[in-house]
Amino acid sequence: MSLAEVAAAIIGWPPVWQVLVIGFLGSLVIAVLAVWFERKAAARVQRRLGPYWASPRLGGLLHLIADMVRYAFQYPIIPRTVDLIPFLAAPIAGMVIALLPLAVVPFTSNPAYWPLPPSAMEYSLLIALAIVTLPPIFIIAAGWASNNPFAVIGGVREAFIIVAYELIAILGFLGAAASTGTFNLVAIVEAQGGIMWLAILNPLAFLAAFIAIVMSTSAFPFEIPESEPEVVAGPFTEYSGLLYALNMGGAYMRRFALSIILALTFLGGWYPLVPGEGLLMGYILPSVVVVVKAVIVVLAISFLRAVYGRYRLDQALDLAWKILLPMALAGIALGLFEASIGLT
Amino acid sequence: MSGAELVEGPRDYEATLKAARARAESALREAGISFSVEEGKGFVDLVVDVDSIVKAAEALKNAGFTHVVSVTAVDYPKKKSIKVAYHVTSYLDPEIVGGIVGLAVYLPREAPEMPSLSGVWVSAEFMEREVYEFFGVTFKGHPDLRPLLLIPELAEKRPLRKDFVVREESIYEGVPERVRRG
Amino acid sequence: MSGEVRVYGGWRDDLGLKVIPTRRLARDVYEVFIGPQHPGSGHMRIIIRVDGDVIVEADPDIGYVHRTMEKLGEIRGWIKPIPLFERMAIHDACNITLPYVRAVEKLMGVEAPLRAKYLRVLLCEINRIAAHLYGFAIFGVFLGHSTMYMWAMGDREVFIQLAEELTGARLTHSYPIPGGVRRDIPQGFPDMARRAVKYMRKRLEEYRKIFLDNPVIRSRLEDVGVIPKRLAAELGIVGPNARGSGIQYDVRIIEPYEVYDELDFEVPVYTEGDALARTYVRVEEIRQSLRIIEQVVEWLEKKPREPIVDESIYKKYPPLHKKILESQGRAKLLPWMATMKVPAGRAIGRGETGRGEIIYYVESDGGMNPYRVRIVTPSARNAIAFKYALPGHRVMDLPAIYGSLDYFPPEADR
Amino acid sequence: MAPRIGLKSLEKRRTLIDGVRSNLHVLAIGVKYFVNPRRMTLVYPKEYPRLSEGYRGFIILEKKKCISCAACARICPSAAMKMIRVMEPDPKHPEKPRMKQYPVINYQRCIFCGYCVDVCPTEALYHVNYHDVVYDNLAEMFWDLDTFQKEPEYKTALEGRPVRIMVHEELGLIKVPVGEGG
Amino acid sequence: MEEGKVYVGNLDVAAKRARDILLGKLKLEKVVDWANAFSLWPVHLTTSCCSTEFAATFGPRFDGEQFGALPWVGPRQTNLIVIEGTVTRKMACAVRVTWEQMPHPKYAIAMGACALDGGLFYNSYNVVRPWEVIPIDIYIPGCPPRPESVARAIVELQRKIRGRRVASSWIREGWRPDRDYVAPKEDYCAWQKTSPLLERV
Repeated sequence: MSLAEVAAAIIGWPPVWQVLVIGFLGSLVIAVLAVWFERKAAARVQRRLGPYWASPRLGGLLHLIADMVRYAFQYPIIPRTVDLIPFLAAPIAGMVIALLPLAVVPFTSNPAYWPLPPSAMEYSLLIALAIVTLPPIFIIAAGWASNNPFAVIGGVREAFIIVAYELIAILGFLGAAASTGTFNLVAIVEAQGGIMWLAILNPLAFLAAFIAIVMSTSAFPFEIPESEPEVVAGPFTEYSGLLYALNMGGAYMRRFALSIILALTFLGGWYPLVPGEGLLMGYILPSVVVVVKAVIVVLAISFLRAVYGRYRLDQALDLAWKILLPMALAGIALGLFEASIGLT
Repeated sequence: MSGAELVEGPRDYEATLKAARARAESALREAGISFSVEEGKGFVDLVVDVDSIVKAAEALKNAGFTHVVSVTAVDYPKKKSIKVAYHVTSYLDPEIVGGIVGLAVYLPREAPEMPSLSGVWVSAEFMEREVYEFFGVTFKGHPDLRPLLLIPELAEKRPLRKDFVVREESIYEGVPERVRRG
Repeated sequence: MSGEVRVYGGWRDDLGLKVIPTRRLARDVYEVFIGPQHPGSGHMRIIIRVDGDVIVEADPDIGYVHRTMEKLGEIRGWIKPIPLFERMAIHDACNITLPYVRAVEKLMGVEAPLRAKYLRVLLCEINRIAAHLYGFAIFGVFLGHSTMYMWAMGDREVFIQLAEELTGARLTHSYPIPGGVRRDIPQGFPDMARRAVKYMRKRLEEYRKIFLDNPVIRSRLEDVGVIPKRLAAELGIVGPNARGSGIQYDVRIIEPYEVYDELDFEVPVYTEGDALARTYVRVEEIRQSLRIIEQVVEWLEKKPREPIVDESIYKKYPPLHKKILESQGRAKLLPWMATMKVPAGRAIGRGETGRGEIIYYVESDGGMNPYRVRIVTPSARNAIAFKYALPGHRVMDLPAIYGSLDYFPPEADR
Repeated sequence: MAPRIGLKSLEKRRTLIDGVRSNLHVLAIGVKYFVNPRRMTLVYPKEYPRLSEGYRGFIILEKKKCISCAACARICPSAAMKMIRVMEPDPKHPEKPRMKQYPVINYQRCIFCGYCVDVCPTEALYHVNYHDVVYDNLAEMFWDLDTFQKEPEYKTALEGRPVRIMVHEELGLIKVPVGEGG
Repeated sequence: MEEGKVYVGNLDVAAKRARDILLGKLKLEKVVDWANAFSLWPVHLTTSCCSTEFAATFGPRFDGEQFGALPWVGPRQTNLIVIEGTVTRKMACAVRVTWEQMPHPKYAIAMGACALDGGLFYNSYNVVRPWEVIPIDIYIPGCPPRPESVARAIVELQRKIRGRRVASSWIREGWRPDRDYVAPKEDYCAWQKTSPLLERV
């Protein structure tokens, strides 16, 4: 085997492929698109133009590239008061771990292209959810390492929010498991089989999971850790240049990773496409369908910025514990009920 | 102090002021405080002695003057005095609502000092701090007497006193050579 | 941090101030300096001490925009301070300068002609709407609602456009002068104003849907920053903040100036005293100002044009000036105004600006300059409310309370 | 026909159904504007607003009309208008140059209040109706007498087309393109 | 080692090398200048009342975001200061500190007469000239300037950055070649160190 073949085999190995290509490169593009859409959609609702002059034909898309280049070349300031190692490591680790769930989710029903062996695939939903809960730790670490009052308050807020949404996210996704009676993401997608999306069958669990994603990636109306009027940029107040861009990108990547899980569990995964044989039909096209569905979810979340304000921290927790938690539980109950009458 | 039926339509301010003045004067008289009156357009100042000002303030407060709208200080270098007037009015009493009555004292220009009235009227707190930094009047018993608006070095110069001079440029001054040559 | 912290929370129980009871603490109190370069502070600094997530003490540190208006007012003659004082709140320019002009008019013994009075009221109400919309915009951004910011800023442009057509400047109109105003309405202005009024009425409905009835915003505002009526009266807070607490006070009713006593409008008063009530007062005031604009514009359209300056000034006009006034509707100034003298005396002029009552104490010794001008702006009087409204609330309530008080530092600092 | 106080109170706390409904309202209005943005943006500098004739923009001197009375400099609130003395030929006695004073303006300070234009007894000063001119050095903002007589270079007019801003009943402000020279 | 900064290993040397490769060999100067010109994020620093017109510039009618300018919260992530009017003695410290907290390349626009020569407050005892505090790129006359003027200033600044290669040469040289570094003549923050304002009872 030549070196090129080895390299191709490594890249082509589904976990690596999914994390590096779909995850990193894809989410980089998607982060740019999502930020652009967020700014343009907000501009439309707000009766204005939004980014424009860098590339009038592309609707100002290049402004986002300009922002990235500018960040990359700006002088990175690292204050002397920070705790250096966590300060530098947190954004990088946060971003990498945000993409890890993609190493375990299947993008196709063709076993040849599963990232995990079929036996482990049985628990793929659980494994993905377990990894999903990790990145916020690094946001807290970033805030704490910054040694700035605003960053610390932002980090503490993130900690509060985790407690609220983690349970709901897991319970919400478990609603899907309850409906289908399996933790196998492939089986969950197959059970939806085209038209019977779990989002329709089990709207309670879907809503709970959706709002939990909104909360976990601190999108509006739950953008509480980075709430500008009190805590400036929250945990990222002291970050400048490329490190800040990493932090910003990390949130979008997490949103993207979670949206893929949501697309698989509730939005019918790769359906209406039925994966066939071969790389193209068996792997690439199904993953494109999943990614498109996830992008729609990401854009929908971005749109919320245009119409909502921020909840107060305690109100967000209130909402989570008093309304969303019962809703997620009801979603599980509904799922069990549906499973018992054989609807799915 | 019943509030609901308070103000209906437009009011005659002259009548309000008259009522407020009568109320204030009778309150001071009842408290046994001597005062003199200085007229102004739209308000009236009752000048009392600095020793009796706390008693006078309490009398006015009990008579229904709820808050201070302005602690107005004026520097009179010729008379060698600084006048400090607490212009007070009421929000809650329908008869005198909005009528401005001043409770004034004259203080010596050198080391002016008077008791703070922010214990009587909470609303005077920030305004007294202002008078302190701009005129150097020390309010005894003020809970938190620090400069409010100015940085300390400027506050030491007492900028609103008349001997702090700010000059206007004349109409020929400050033209650069390039422009003056025409 | 050592030493005992003074807790402002409970010590004004007699005023009916309801707060979350706070412990007296020697440690564990976190001091946060909010401002002056801070997205939630504007041009001021609020030093808060936080116990967990609850503010135990707030100390507004103002003065970052203190531009020595009172001192400069003493050396600039009588007419130059009009643009000077305007800079305290440039988006509420006519309301801010009119009381000074009226105080000077009281001392001089001149009075503006009726048409000028209507014109003043017209610009005042346009400014009031613009000021409230600006307040909404800032409030929106404080609550993270960027659409409210953009909408309010955009709709404010409509009224700025009106003011620009009327006066020739977007914000700093310097419109009233002692004895009159500087410009008459241009051709086609009444129709333009009516269209703007109709437009704004429709927009207010949409504001209600996206902002005021937005469940997120509502939950941020309800029962937040409650200032009970008794406390409001003690603190002497003014304007919509006082009226949101049930204080029935508006200078336009207490001391009707210009032609306000001839117009039909309502002064909205809410009794709840929380941030939501203060917001609703502003919405209602926009509605009432729209009504006033309609009435004033109708009057101006119906009545024939007449000089917009006092008789005493008009009769000194040379023919050229009279011609300009007739053809362009522009009242010229006269050279002696720069150095005019005003009879000795003291006067208080006051008016209701967008943010509340403004008071000018003007003292003249008969010279070319005012002897003393004391200005008490609405924001200066509202500043003290921070100290009492903030303690006992969560840190995230700070922008909600700040925004609902509609505090504008340049105005407060003078 | 008189102003009056109107006592009001807020609607009560909402139920869950109200919450759902108002959430739907919010989303609906967001989508409504997302689909049909009704933009009011001025694509500057491709379009620039043609301001009304009475707009108080940059101030220009017509030297012929000036009678050197200095009223403009005296009334300038920010002391931006200065007088300079220049020697120039006297039309009556061509052999003898005379001393005359003219205003110059300091745009570092000018606040565009228009007092100078309004006070000028011979209408020797006028406003141009544009304002968007910026500088990258301070010194050239103090205009000398020659510059003061020329309207400043209006770069925007070279790059874009003028639009007139109108108030519209449905859309707030609309842009109407102005024809050439219109 | 410069005060206030910590470097890992010889990050400084590594950064310089990266700079040389990217800007020198790869000729990325144009890209950097272009990126800087279309990504001017003004920091939130409201010094005075011109902020109302600054806000209007970023409102829907004039929409500063069409130039890629996005008002942002913290100084660390931004590269433009717009001095919105008068800078008082108390505020000068905040202006300077904010400027120093921003990573270079960074730019400044002075807005309004007060920010140029004091405007109406030219003889006030509490007003400083912003160009004594930080170096200014573009001056806008007016009181307040119209939003178009602010937009014009942004356009001119973009041209200046791209035309004179301000950003790339700043990054390469480590300082700004076409402008002297303004060190304030006096310490505007001195009052804070001794201020009784910070002394609590």
